[in-house]
Amino acid sequence: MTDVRLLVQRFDPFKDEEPRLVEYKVPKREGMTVLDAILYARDYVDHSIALRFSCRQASCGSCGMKINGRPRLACYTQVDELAGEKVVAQPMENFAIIRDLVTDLGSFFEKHAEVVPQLVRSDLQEQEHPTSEYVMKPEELTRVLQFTYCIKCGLCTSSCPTVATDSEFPGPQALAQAYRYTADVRDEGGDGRIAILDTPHGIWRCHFAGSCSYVCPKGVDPALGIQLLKRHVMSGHAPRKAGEGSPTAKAGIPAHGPGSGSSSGG
Amino acid sequence: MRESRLMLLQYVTALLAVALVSIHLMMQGVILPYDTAISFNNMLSIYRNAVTAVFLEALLLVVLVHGFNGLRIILYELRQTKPWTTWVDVVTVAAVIGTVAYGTRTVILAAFGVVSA
Amino acid sequence: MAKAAAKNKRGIAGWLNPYHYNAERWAYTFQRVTGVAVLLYVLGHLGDTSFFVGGPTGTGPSASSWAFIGTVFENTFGHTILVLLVLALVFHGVNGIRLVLSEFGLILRKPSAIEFPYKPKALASGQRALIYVGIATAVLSAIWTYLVLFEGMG
Amino acid sequence: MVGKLVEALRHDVVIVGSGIAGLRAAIEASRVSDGKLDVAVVTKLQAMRSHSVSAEGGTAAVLYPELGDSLDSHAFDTVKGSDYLADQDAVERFVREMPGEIYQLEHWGLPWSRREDGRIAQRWFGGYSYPRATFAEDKVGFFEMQTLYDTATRYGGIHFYQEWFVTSILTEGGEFRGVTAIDMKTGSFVQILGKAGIIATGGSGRLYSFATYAYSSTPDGMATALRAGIPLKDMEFIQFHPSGLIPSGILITEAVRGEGGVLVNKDGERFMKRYAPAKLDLASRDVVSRAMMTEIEEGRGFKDQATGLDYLHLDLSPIGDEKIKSRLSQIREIAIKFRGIDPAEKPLPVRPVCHYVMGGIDVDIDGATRIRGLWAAGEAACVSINGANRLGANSTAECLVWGKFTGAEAARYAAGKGAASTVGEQVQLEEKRIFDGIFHGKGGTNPYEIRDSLQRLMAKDVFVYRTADGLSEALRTIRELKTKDFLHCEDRSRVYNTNLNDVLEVESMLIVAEVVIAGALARTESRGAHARRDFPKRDDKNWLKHTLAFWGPDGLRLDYSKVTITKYQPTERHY
Repeated sequence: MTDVRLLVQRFDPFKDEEPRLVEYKVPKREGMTVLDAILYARDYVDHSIALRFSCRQASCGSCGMKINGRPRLACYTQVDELAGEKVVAQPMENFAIIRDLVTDLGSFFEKHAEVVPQLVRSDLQEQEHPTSEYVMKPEELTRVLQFTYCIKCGLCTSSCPTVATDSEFPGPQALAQAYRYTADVRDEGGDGRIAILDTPHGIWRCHFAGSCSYVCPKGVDPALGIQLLKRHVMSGHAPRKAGEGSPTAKAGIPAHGPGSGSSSGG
Repeated sequence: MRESRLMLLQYVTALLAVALVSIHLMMQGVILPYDTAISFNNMLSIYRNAVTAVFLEALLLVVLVHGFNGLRIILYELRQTKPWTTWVDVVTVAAVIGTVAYGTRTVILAAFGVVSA
Repeated sequence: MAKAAAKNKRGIAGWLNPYHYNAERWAYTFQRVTGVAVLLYVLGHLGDTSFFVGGPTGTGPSASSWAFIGTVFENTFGHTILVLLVLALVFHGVNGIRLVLSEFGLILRKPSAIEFPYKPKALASGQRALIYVGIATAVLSAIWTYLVLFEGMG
Repeated sequence: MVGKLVEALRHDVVIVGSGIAGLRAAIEASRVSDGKLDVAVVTKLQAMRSHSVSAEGGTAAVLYPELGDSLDSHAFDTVKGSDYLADQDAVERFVREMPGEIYQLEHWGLPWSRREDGRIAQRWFGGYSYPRATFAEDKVGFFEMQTLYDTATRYGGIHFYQEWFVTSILTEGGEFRGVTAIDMKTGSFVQILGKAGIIATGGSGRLYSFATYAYSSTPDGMATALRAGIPLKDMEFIQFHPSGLIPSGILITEAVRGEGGVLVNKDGERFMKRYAPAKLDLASRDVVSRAMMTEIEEGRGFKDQATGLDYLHLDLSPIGDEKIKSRLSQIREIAIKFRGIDPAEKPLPVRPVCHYVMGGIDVDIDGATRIRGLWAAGEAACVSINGANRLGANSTAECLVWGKFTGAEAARYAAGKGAASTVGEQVQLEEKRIFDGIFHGKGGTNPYEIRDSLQRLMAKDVFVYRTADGLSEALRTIRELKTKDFLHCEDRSRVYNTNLNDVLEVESMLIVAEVVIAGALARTESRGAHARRDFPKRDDKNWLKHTLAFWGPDGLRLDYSKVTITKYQPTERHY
């Protein structure tokens, strides 16, 4: 068995002046991911390596880091797919380092919350005390579906050149989610989001460099969503106003709809 | 002002600039030989023709508005303090007015001024 | 300084260094750099054209003042600047048209069901092709400019 | 200095855990109080990272009674799936509540997959007599988490303590007072006082290394409750899902079989026809996993060279490439990315994998524990609707329903209480335990190796089939592991010290593993997921009862409580 040369960037704000790369030798096994390699080093070589991880299947978004120069999920990067004989793991850029590979995503989550990432409806009584579902055709769902795949890992935001300097810019993650909810046929909150985004540090600070889409591990394609949202922002009008969101199944279509419960759908 | 108004301005001036600058470049070496194009007599005839003089003035306006608005965007992204933003706004407006005024002076003097040797 | 390391923002390097990223990111960097370069040229050009009316203190068209500017800029140095200007300007213009159309959502593929391995529609081949068109147009224009200025064509 | 007690934080409701149950509880507590209550969600992860995101296939609910489904059918399927160990009053309440929860999530934005007419689609799942698994592609848990988290950000009264590791529950006179926690970013040890509390810390599946669970699914919450004097219930019932992907155990959802995928052995035989002629691959999970282990033990399995694991094939080709892409997109992605197999072309290597713990913190039908003012919900709790074997698509459902119940109950309770008081002595003892005992602890044993040993022995002796010999041996080994000097921390940094968390987790794992093994050894019958080679039959006469495990100064003590039966009398199960 060959060894993997794993270089991990270490930094403890109370001890270190500058980050440094520390090399660990890790015995390689078939199908080894970068997360596997780091955890081996953590468990059996140096217990003090700090990193975030949880689901190890690219669903939770914990283990975003810079691997061999590019933002990636550690659990979703095979050691074998990296060019070169070294694996270099560093914290994601554009976020403050808490320690070692752990970065501070506080402002990232705040920015997500600021773009009103919820369905906004005028029928509040129905929304909070549902009688049935809002009607949504499979093709209407498909139009927003890829943007719902966001796992909030932060890779897109760490790759964004605007985020590199503009601390007030919402970043690709939040903007793509603004589009995801605005484009949803059930939503009526687009005007509110447009008011938030049509500002000096809002959506127009995106210049379509596309790195966000390039690094996204889940195919969200934030750059696409952001450009599509720009048209609505430019016109100043959301696709739907209050009261125009799709109706409930009870009000909209006959109670016994066509087709069996399992034969069709998304 | 909504940022989208300024961006609309940026996009409109961008498309106009592409058209006007293309014509401007054509005039310097495609339609006329380069040496002829930059000769004093040819330049004088351009400034003294109403259509071409207005063209130059439009080019001036479009390119400078687009350029300084673009610079404003870059400077906005550079720092985000309130005084900086205010400073950038003031400087952008002043720069557009100042440079357009200076360029316009050239056009007006060339069109209507007395020729010297 | 520990504090600076903890901060970890890329800063202007994020604008200027697209290494490890996609073609569109390189285009972004060039767009920004060429934009600033062209603006600087335009400012200089306002100055040199004003010598047609005698410069800042001039009062009307002046053949001698214009001839003086000719001696300053109509040489290898000045013409090299012009070739580079055309290169920057044409790329900025063609790539700019791509950006304007994209930002209005006009030349983008529509969202649809996606499948692994994911190919972002924002980075579809059409976008890349337009970037290459921009580069090609810029290079051809610059070659033409070179031929005009250095080989006396046109 | 690490461990310095900085302050006491005060909230009305303190929720530990931020998965589906925790978030649903937070929203409900805020909602029923009109946002007046101050709700804290304390989680050792960042919000949105909980293992709930990994739930794949569906959430069960009766949405189309007009097409033939019924609450009674859902209840019966659940009770039958539980091998009659479920409390039937809880099951009835559960199925009544579910349709509303599906619509509620839909109204909050969840992108449920749709029928052509725009209504919510459902599909088949194991053990059901109607296709009532509501789904959003094969990322159901992820979308539920996303919707709940995004909705929670709307409520100003919900405060998230992210990456705060809860170490103990504070009580006074049998009443909840709050929790102690380590703020991982600063290393401070803090008491978070609350009038009411909810434990929603999820399952304990990382007792096994071949598990569908996230690495973070360690039994901290369960061990903490045990230490606070609350018993754990039915912990010997651990669900082994039929299809964990070789090599690491990533879940291949039951929806694969719901959509038409089939299990085959080395001879290419669809062996389930011999074990469950009616339901075939869609029999309940305990039945399918036992069948798979029998096939493997009788030599009709494959062997993976790299890991040495035996496996069988899960063939997705009957589903067809198009349907795999549209309805099982994540499975396709996982198969290609983690195994290099396009499931439309080649079968996937799978084997039974630790997937769920039916047991948990003992609670009543409202989710209330034996400590006044403290509730528990989700996989951490045992109500019990899952009995000896949970049906697929009922776990996310349970998290939603008891998240909602406990959130509302806790809010009502907190609204009628005065300010919480501090419990100084307990806090000091806990601080001593963690910082003097572990952070400054000394020892020569690598805690991660203790974890590995534990996981190895659980996989060997506490897997699908169990015997008295294996379990006794396991119990002896666990008790030996507990005496090793692993309670120490090599990492001395105060900032983001995951080493300290890990040691605390390993300690919790040993305690809860002992509960699992002791319960399994005592239960001399086979029921649901608990299959004894030496007692292959269900024994309703002696064992139709819940196991309760108490933890005290003298160690572990087992007791039993009765099962609530309403309409469904225990009979033999056939699928």
